[in-house]
Amino acid sequence: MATFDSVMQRPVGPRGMTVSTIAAIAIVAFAIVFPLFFDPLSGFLGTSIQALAYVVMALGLNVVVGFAGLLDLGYVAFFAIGAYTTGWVMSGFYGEANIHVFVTSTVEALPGIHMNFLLVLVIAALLCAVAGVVIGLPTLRLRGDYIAIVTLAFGEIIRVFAINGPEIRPFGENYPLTQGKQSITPIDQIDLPFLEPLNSILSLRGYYWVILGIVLVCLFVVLRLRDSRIGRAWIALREDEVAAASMGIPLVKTKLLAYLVGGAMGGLSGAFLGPFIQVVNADQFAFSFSIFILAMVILGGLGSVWGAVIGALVLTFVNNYLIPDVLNGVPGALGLDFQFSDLGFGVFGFLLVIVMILRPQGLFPERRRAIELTEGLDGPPGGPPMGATPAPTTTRGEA
Amino acid sequence: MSDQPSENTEAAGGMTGGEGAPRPAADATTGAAPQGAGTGGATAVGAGTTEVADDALLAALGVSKRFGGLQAIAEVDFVVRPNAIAAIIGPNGAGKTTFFNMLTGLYKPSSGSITFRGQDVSRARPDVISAMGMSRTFQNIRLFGTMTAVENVLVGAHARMKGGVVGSIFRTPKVRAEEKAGRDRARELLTEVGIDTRWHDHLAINLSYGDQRRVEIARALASDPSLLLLDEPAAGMNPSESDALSALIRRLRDDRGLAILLIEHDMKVVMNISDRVTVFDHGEKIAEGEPLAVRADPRVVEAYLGKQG
Amino acid sequence: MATNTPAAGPRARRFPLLNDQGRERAGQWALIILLLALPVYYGISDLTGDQGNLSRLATNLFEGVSNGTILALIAVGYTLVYGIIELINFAHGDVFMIGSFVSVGLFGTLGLTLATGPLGVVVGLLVCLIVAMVVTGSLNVLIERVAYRPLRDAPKLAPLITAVGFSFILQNVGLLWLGGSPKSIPDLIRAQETIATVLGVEISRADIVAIAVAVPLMIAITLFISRSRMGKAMRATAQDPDAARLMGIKVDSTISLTFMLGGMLAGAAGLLYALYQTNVWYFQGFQAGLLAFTAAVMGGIGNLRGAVAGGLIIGCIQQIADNRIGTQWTPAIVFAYLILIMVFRPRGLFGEQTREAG
Amino acid sequence: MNSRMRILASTAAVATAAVGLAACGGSDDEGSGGGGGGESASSVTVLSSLPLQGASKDQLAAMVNGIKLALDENGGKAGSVSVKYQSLDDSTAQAGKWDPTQTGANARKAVSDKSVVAYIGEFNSGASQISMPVLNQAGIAQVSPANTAVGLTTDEPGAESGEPQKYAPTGKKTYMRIVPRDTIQGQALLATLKKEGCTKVAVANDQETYGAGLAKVMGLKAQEAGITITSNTGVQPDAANFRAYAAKIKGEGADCFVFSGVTANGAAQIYKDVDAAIPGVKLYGPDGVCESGLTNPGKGGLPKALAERFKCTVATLELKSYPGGNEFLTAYTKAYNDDAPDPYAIYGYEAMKLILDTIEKGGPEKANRAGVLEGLLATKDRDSALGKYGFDENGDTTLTAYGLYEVGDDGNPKFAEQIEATATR
Repeated sequence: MATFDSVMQRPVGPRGMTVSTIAAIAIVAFAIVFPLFFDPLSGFLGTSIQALAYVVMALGLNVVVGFAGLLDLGYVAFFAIGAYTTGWVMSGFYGEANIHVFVTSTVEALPGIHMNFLLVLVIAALLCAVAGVVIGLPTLRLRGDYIAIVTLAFGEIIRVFAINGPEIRPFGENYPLTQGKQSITPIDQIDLPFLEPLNSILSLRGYYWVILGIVLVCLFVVLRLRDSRIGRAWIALREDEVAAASMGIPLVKTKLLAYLVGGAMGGLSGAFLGPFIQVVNADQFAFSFSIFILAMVILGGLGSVWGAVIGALVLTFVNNYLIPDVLNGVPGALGLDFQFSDLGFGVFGFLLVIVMILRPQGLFPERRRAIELTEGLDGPPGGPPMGATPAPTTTRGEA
Repeated sequence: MSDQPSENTEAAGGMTGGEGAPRPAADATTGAAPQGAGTGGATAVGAGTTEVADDALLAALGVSKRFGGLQAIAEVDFVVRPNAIAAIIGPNGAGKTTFFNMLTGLYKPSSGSITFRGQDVSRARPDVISAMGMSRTFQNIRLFGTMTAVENVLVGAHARMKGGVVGSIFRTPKVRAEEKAGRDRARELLTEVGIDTRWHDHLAINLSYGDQRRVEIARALASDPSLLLLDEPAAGMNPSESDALSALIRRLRDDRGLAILLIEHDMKVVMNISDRVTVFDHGEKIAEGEPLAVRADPRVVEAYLGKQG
Repeated sequence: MATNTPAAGPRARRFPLLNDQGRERAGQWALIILLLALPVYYGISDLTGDQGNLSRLATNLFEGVSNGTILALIAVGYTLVYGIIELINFAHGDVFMIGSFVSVGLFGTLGLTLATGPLGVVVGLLVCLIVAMVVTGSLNVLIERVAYRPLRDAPKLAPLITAVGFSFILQNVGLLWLGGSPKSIPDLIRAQETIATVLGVEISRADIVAIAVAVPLMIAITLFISRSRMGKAMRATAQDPDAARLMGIKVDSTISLTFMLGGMLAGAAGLLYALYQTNVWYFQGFQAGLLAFTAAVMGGIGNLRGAVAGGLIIGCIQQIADNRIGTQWTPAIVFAYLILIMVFRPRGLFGEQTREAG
Repeated sequence: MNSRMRILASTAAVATAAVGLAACGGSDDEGSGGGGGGESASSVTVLSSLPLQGASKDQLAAMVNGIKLALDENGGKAGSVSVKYQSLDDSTAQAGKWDPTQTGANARKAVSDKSVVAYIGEFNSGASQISMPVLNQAGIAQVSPANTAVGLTTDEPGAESGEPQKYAPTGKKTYMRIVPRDTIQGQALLATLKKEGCTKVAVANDQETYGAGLAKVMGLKAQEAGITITSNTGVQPDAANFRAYAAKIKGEGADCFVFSGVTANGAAQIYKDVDAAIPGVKLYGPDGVCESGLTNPGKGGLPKALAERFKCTVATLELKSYPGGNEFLTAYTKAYNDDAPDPYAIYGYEAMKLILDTIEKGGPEKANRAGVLEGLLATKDRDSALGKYGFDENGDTTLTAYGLYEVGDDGNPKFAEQIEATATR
């Protein structure tokens, strides 16, 4: 993947382009036909769908943390808002209302607000983009570690609101904000014209292709943005806020843009997970979820798009498959009185520590860092790079 | 030297009353004594008052900065004219860099005002000031480490480019053309400041110290400034490198018609290229004038040169 | 760093008519007004409402103070560490949790039960206190060695991320240790028994114990830092690590010492929490940690007095919110305070400009 | 740059082709898998999905033991059909309780495994809300050994709008429960409160489907029962303490307190704080807290002094008092060397026993999803370890007897007396 990434990036000869094109097509084509190899309800397919949904979140968080260098510990807020969007407008939660927008006849008959999934995606993305900006605003003048705390606090506030939602009824007695720790369920099935035959609770393939489509769109957006003027501004901001501002980069606008893009992707993923998990419940939006996604981004390599993708895939399978199904019995077999799944937390914490200390650039470093590493070996002559002067990355200032 | 290059008219002319305004272009036209200009642009030596010159590119009037109880800058008046090379010198901790940071918007002055191209920029954001045409380098090189030299320069051109989110995602022909033009120009600028083509696509932090300083200059130039602020550009350079730097600075002024303001400890560079030298000590301006005059000023000798030995 | 890193200038634009000092004072007063808003509001509503006196508010505030002393002990740990290496030690709250767990484990080992006599309880708890402090102090030092020291020259986010990582590791330890839900523990000090009523305020034994342990500890740490040689080394390192090194101060050991002190206070807080709440939970560290961090920021992070004052204030806000608005909203209210302070006065009540901001 | 446009174009082409391909392939599969149809087998599987981690794990371990005991007694067979049993976990260690994603995955696993004919679960009503529609569409019989939330089967007061139809998208019933619903438990609790002389009762709930639902039912029926409920408060289960809440209900003059929720949600602390604020207050709870995790101080539960004033209701009676119960107790003691099984062990046992008996009765021809479902729904007047019961048209058990439990000397719940309660609408 790393080579794929760098090929995408660097000017290469025509032959290189062909190779990369073929590789890309092969990967995408494989991803598309992948579910046909499994039972339509197989647990592995279910895990894959979750993994892809997390890929979208990791891509979004990577924009905020990896590109723009704004450590967001409250990313779960976007999952919450995206998922609640589906709870509001894709279920019978507001049973008093009868609004149906572009839905099939079966859903048409149900009470509540029911909108077409594509529309819901757009609404969720917009809501989360706005939320991203709102969460971003107070952090604009803060330094990195303070940003982390403020975003965390925001995430927790959103959770508190989700839990206490039944108390909040701004639009009348029958319209509580959330169902709190009770579930809003069931959420409408995803309802897309060309997937209609698959769009049953008894097959996961429809879900798979929908989330794959979302992944591809997000991937495309992120790659394009990274290599644009906007992406350079984000990275400049991450490297040195003071220098970036002095070079004419408007900090407020650029930071908010990162929050906006990152938030919208979180919202897309949340809006997908609502119908997939079939339930929206305040207990789903705990702080540990933010760390779970952050661990994916960091494992893959902060700022590395392909790293985020692989980090999300790997960690989801570790969490949903490796730990409960493969390693779970290991402590028991060794005569220890616990199950491996009891270590879920610790494994992620340990990953964060180990990756940061031993391989801070992650498993699949950002292309720029990869160059840095290779050049470090046979770097250009002409004096030591920077000498004793600390690298600019360490002198992130407050501006 | 007195030829006005065409770039200058674009960059600075409009704001300073046009070609008609007298320019202190020649080496000797700026000095300690009120003179020549005829527009009231008199500048007094020392901490006296300065009337803001109509033709000044940059003018600071009574600028002070306090950090808590510490008076970092006290009531400084300061003027840079178009197409001039001005230098600020002073012992360590004299407040030179703080002053730079105020000019470029990183600090807001506690009191006083700063005018750039006729507009009050005392409270403007750094990016706004940069977009207006004031660009800078940093004392402790602040290149973007994980970017190549070309990309660093492209960041400098941020405000001159327009590609937005939608355009960037769909890579419209317009955005593509802009990106291509930007890259070409970045390479030109790098070549102009003396970076060999083969280093253009290397990460900035892997370049030699002198090259890094030059990339910083190229990055600053990318925003098409009318005023270039250089913070100790010669620091860490050997004599031949600093000679080349002096030549570069002079060339930028002559060919591009830039005004240049530099902080520098290397007296050779300062004396060599400056039209005008201002001396800071303990946050105050203690002297100002032609290099030779300043050098001879007893207060300066006492405060600065004396200490330097 | 000191001279070249520009301060948060743009904040200045908010009050264009004021000079620096005016803005400074305006910010401080705005924060004080913000903090007084809750008690004053409920005070007035008590006086004019059915209550007719302030004893309910006084009870809230007193319990807030006693509860706040525990938060203050944790907050001091945050502030010391931030002061010296400018890191939000995210794992600190979980070190505190481990302190609770160690104490509770010792109850069993020492045979402390409800049947134990008063002398036995006092001696036993003293042993618990000392052991918990030693364990958490060493744990904190260990964490610094393993997770922060290797990253001292890395970008700032790196140690913060390892701190989050360690927080999770410790939480997992707690999860394996005592399970996933709050565990009730023997109420050794009969925490909620009222021993005196002053001006309508019922003073419980838990309040007395919390104050009796926390206050001497805080006085001790203040004296240590202001008077002792090592304390001076800590302050010097906090001011300027490079200069301190040049002056012959062993910066690494000074940092270790700081972590140890912070950890020990967290351990003491852990025992107090267990006695006060009579339950322990692996997640308590995360919750209390965030509150304590808010307290440290409120007081001005890096400032010892500020952390103590912040702890007491947050304790009061928490009590008032619990009693008047509803426990379920308390976290949101505290975090809203945190965000407001961060936005309008990141330096807190007593904060000096930190190294970076200067 | 051009290369990327090409990638895109080709991607789109491949995507379209593959989707078309898949659409065909997919619908083929559906035909054979979906309905779970008519074919029968000599070997079938029964799954259980229960929260095996967290505060109630002892309770759930006992339940799984009960399930296994029933299967072992039958020698792993139901008549000539061999039955496999697999225990799934719907909880995660991090949450310490059931997890929606895990629950959904368990239900899908049941659907995708063609040999699965019955599903024992869930333990939590909130979890069943997720698995019910999935299993319903696959026509798999679901027997819950513990759900009590009203809305899962009926639209009686206490149910939310759209319940219970929304859990059965096919319109056919596939869900049954062998515990009486909260309408009955709520009235059993109210009857207890009345009998014990409570006048003003404060109710706290843990805000979850089960706890909030039961509290709601109690509120609706209180007046009828002659009880004044001073307040019904949803509390924050993860609060460090509940002293503010306790002070509040003290102000209301409550003399009895009911926590409607499960142990994992801060039950012990709330009882302790209420007791401290109102000395001598009587404490009650439903089956969600009627387990040793709450009552045994050694497991982090209530201190002994408090436990003495605590009583809870469970839909089981003194096991020794009737034949099926006695047999179960003997067998359980023999198998697990535990003569005081958690009250829930018997529900696991009976759920499995019921399924096995039904399969046996239907014979190999009916050892499929449709056959087992049909047989289970037809259960009438069954003599069981729980007593004699059947399912009504909603899938609810006809049992209405509740047992009142107090805390025994060993710290475990101990049967005290039987409460008669009937569901009045």
